[in-house]
Amino acid sequence: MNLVDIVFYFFAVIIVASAAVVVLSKNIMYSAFSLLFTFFGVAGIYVLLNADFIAVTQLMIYIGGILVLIIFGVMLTTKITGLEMKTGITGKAQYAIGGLSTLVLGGTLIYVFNSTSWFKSPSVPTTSTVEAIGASLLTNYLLPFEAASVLLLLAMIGAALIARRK
Amino acid sequence: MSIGLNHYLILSAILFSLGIFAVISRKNAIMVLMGLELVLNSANINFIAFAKFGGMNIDGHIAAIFVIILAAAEAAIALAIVLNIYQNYKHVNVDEIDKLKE
Amino acid sequence: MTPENLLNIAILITLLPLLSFLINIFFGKKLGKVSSYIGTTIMGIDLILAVTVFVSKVFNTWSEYLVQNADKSLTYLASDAMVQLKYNWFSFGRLNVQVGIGIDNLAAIMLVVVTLISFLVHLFSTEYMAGDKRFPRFYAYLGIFTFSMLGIVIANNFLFMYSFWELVGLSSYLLIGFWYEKDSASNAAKKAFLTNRIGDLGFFSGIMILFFTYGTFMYDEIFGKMATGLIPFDSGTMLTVAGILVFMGAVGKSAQFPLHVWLPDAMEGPTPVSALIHAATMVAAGVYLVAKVFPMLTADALLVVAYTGAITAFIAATIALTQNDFKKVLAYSTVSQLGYMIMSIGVGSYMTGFFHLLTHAWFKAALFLGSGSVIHQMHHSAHHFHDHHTDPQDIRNMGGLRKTMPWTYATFLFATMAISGVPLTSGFLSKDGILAGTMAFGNLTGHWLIPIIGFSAAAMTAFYMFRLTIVSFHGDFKTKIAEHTSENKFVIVFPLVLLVVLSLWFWYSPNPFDANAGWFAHKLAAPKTAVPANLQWDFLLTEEQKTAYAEKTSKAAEAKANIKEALPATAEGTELHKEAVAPEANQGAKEAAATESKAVGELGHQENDLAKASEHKAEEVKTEAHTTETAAVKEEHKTGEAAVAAHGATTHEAGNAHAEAGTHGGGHYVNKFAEEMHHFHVPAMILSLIIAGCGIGFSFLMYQFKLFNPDALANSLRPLYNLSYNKWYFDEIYQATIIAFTVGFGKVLAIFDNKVIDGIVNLTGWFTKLVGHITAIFDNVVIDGLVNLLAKVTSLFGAMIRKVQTGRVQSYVAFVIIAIIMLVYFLK
Amino acid sequence: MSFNFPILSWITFLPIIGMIAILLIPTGKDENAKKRSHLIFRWTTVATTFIQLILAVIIYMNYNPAMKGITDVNTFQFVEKFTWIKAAFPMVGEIKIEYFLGLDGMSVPMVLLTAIVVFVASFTSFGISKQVKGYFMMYLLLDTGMMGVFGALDFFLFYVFWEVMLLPMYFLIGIWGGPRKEYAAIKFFIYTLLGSVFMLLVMIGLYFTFGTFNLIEMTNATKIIQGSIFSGLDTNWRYIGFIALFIGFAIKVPAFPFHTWLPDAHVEAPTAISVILAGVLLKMGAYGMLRIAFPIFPDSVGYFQYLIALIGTISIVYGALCALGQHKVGKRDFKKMIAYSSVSHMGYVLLGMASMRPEGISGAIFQMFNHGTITAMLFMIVGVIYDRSHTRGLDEFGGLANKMPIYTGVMAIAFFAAIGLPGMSGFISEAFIFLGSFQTFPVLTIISGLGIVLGAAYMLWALQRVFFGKENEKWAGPWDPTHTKYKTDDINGLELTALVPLAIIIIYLGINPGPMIDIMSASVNHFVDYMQPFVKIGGSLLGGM
Repeated sequence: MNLVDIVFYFFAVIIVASAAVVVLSKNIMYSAFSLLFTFFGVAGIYVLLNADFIAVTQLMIYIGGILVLIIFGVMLTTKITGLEMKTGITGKAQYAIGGLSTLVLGGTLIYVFNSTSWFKSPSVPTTSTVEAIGASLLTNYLLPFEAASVLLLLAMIGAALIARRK
Repeated sequence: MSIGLNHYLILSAILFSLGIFAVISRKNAIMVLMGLELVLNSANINFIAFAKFGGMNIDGHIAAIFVIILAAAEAAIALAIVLNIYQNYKHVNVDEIDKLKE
Repeated sequence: MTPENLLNIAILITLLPLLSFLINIFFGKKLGKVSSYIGTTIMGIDLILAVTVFVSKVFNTWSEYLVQNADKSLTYLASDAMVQLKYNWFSFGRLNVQVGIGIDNLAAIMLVVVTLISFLVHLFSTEYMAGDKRFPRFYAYLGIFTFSMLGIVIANNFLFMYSFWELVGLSSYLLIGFWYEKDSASNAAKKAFLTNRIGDLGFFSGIMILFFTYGTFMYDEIFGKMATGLIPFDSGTMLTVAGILVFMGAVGKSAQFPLHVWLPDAMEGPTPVSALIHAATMVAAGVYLVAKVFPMLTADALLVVAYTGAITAFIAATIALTQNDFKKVLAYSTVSQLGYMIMSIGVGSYMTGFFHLLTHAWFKAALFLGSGSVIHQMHHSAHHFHDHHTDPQDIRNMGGLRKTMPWTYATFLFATMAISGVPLTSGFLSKDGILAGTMAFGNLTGHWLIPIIGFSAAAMTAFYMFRLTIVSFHGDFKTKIAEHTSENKFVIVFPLVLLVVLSLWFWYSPNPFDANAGWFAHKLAAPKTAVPANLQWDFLLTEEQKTAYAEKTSKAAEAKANIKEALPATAEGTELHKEAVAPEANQGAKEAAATESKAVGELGHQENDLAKASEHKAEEVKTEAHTTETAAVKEEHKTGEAAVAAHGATTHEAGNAHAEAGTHGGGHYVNKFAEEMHHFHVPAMILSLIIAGCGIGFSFLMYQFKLFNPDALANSLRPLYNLSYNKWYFDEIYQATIIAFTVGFGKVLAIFDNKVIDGIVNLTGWFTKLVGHITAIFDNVVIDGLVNLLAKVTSLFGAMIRKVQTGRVQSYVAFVIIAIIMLVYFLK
Repeated sequence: MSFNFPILSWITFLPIIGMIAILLIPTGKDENAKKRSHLIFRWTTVATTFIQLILAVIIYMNYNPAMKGITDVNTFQFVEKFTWIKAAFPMVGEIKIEYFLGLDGMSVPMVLLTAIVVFVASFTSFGISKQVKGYFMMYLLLDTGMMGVFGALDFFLFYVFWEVMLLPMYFLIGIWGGPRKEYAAIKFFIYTLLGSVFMLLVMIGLYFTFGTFNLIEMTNATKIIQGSIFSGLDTNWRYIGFIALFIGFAIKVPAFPFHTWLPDAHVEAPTAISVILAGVLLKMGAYGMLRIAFPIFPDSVGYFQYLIALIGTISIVYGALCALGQHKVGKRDFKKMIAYSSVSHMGYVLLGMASMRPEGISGAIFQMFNHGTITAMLFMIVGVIYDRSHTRGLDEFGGLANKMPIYTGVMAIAFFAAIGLPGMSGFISEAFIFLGSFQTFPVLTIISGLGIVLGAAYMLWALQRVFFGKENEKWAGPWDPTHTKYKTDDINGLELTALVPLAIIIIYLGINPGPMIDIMSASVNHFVDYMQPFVKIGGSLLGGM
């Protein structure tokens, strides 16, 4: 086992464990906080995969933005005190069916991933990706990039509009 | 066996399944949202993994960036909707919101 | 004067009245009475310019001249016959449309006629039209009329001629309908325009034929090409048709039978207008046109022209006998005199026809202005008595005006004498010439009917004109209105006097009995005919033309005969040479065959043999035929010479005749007609004097001395009297036939269009709608039924499946997951 | 072409810009604001059409008359060409539609005419008070369609513009028309649509024959794909194709017997639309024949030449007689009479085109231009009294010459121009149509000459009935006793603004037709040369009939 393997397993465990907490915890606040660790772990995985820019983006947007948003949402829709913090499940039957099907799904996915012989290219030398991303965003992907900008703008306006109290 | 593509894929598969489970089983709309975030993250792991091992190179990164952008937009809108639901129903329980039935 | 100057002045003359029109139409309201001064002044200037042009053109000789500008769009041409300019108006790429103006002696004289009469009418109207509410408008219309009339005069091409022809029609329309509040006036205007249009349709068709054939509108170019033998459709008949079609324009404008009906109605216009347009100038345009196109009229066309003129002269004269309206009598007299002119040109007496146009213009204008003078006074007088029932134009209400209006009476009487052909007047000169011409024509062709009609019309003219004068001016006042009249002002009397002075003989010829002695006859010799000689009256051809034609025909005959001769000769040659040539041919054929035989089989060989031989032979025969032909040509040449000799004999005879004529009149005759006319000069003069005397005498006996009672005479000839009084029922007949038919047909077609054609469309629409309805029913019951059935079945299933639909998002997600898993495993 | 500015696109789509501008300007709520906004709509339209007119004049000034066009793609001017639609379809293969605009001597007069008529008619539209915004938007859209038709050199593009023109016309008649507007609008629409269906079918057939929609390439026989539907010469399919196209265009002309939509449409349409209908739309039919039907099927033209001339002759005489008949039958409608006179006058165009002589075809194009200006004037003139009296009955007037002297003067110009009086442009065109057609069809031409006489008859009849004679007591007082709308009885300044320019054009071109004839002569000569091997020109008197 080399260092890379160790780091990988470290992050993998963090991700799986914290994600399990997110999913299974009854207290919504716990879920929200453990989501932080999941995101953090994923960012670590990105670093491991030489995706420095994405990793930083992950930290900034997910942890700095989305998570904060979610926590705000939790705060605004849940009474902090008392049992209300706990969130119920949708019913035993659904819980069972959901669990079962999710397990089967996960199994299937793993099976598929393993049985597929992926095309593998020789790994490219690791350089900083920022420059390459920047260049392709403004050349090949200019239109999607602009569209995404507009999308964000619209999302912003839309969110403000929807959330507005009538 | 050193860490290769499959490891990452399996990791993402687990994360995906957990996310889907959250979406299906939890009552609270915000929990559903969190599940979705997990699903998106798992997808991103795949993109980046393929970027490194599958020859997607920078295109994979770009895809991941767009996913993140989408996620951000989605989160904003979804939370706004949740707030709206909360204003109307005084709760955010997804299973009780079944207007779609009619 | 250079040709450029002459033409520029001519253009100026034409455009000045247009200026008058523009000033008066746009500023008329502000100008008021001043507009008449402007108009009259402009016409005065115009008159002076016209006289300048006249003098310099007619009394100078013009040498050949040709100048072109840089891009060749403008050409000045001059010869003694015509000074003209040609201008490329526009072009269709290859085809230049040329227009231009030209001044020949005809035009120069017409310029003076038009401007002078127009000037006098302008002057006359300052008094006559005073007080009319559209006074400036009247002057504007006079301006545009004069402009377009001058345009006709100076045109040297058919396109301009036709254009101004129509514009004249327009201004005539405007002037006849000047008092458009009166239905009769606007009807008359419309009638005039439409009747003219019918004539113009013919005119334009003629122009189309000419343009098609010659590719130009220019008179000189058309006549020039025609003289070289190029005729429409290579058919003499078509040339005649073209001539007659062009003449149709004149029939309309000069009010010839059968389109004469508009002119009497046109008297609804103000009287000065009648004098200007419907007596002296516009109606003379037809005559002018016929004179201009005289070179292209064939013998047949001329005959049509002559008979049209004669019939018109006769019919109009008979109608004039019984009319009671002062202006109507003059109108029919105009029609009759126009018929005279047309007839004169038709018989080939070109100069006299135009001469009569000129003289008639003066004395007829005098008559009309005189009638205007009378009517003006009668109107005033009727106004004075507040009498609106008595017709101031009816001669039966006049009488005795001699006493109250001495100047008018004197001038009117003199003009009447002129029109009746009393010696010492210009009318005598021209009328005598026409009658001599018709007699010459009768003698040369056997068409004696024409001179007979001519003389009878002359008699009638003398009669009815004196009837008019006697009834209205002599005797006692028949009404108090007539009694109250008085002489008019100077501006009205002056034109009368001037016109009458112009109707004296000495202006035209020093000898009061022979027009040929004057300048006029010399300056207006008939132009050479351009028509191929075989299509023209023999007696209108000059000697050179005859000779040229004889040569041409003999050449043609020669060629024809040559071919005829050559044909049997060829046949003979073939026979003769068959044997002689055969061996050689065989020889050649053998050689040819030898080379061929390598490729071709034995059978083919034989055939080839034959073919080659015959080919060879044919060639031989051809050569032989050629020599025969040359022989034949030589032979024929001799015959041709004989023909020429024979022709020479005739020429000689003609020469003798000439010599004879020369001893007679001291002149040299261009053709036989001129000679014949000279023969008939004295008999015609004597006859016409007798006849005019009879007419005048009869008139005096009947109306002055009342030896016969006109009413009794009318009663005894009631049917004839009615025919004449009702104008031969032309209007009624036209109304009942052509107009009724056209309008009826239009009506029927309009209904047809509305009901049938539109009906078909609507029926189609209705049918489509019906099919639509049926389809709709089918659709409703069958197709929709099926669909509904399907829907029912579906909804049944739907009800069953509905239970699965919980409305919860999460269950749906679960279903999706399950479905995906199932897909993965089943599709594997 | 040294002219780099895409002027043709501008002139075509400028009205769309105006239309969008009008769309964005809100209609006011209260009365005053409404009035103000109506004023803005009107003047926006006037401004748009005026700029268009200026562009048309620039085109006219910069047009090089020496270049021939017609079948030679290199001598078209102001060309704009790029691929517009390019798509591969199963079975059909790749379809390429070009955005291809260009002008030659045939289209320049039409573009100029359209600009003039639309500009002038926009003044006439001031009287519209119902849904003003919609009206002017439709009006400008119609404008684009018409301009496009005259500029298009790609059949598909031509067809698109043709249809673009159709729809606004339907609404303009159907919404702002007279009492029977729905009937007239539907009739117009269905008739024209029928024509376009024919055109569409032939267009598709031609595409399979030539593999292109390019109209200029379609005149090149070497481009025909062997074995395709319209291949060969003088085949039945070619005849059928030509007839279908001909009918499609003849409906628009309109030629007998496809003319019955015209009287209804004219009678019901508002004045400005009548003006455009007569002034421009009718020309599109004849223009389509010259641009499309004739050059693409020259052999069929040769085969049907006599028939085309015969239809022309029948239209001339029939239209004139029907116009004359209007004086005696039922409701004598002024507009209906002019509508029938249009049938007659457009018959001259057909006759001139069938002659295949430079004089005849130049005359025909010139006649199209002149009919556009003259008939526009006539309809405006009817509009003037209709606005005042709300009737168009010929019998209901009389003596107007005293009441409205200036009006009568203007009207007399229009009437005499319509009669074909020399000095007015109509004379030149009619005369040269006759001179041309006489060379090919002498007998038909002389029969057609009756049209001149009949034309004068019905026009003078109308003139007399409306303007001369005694004044009708019904209109004894002033038109508008309160003097709010009409200050004087005579024609007002706005109406004169619309009429006088047309009168000036008519008279100017009557005296100096050179500027217009020169523009087209190179093209027309080339056209005649191109058609010459296929058709009959000139001939004996009776052989050609």
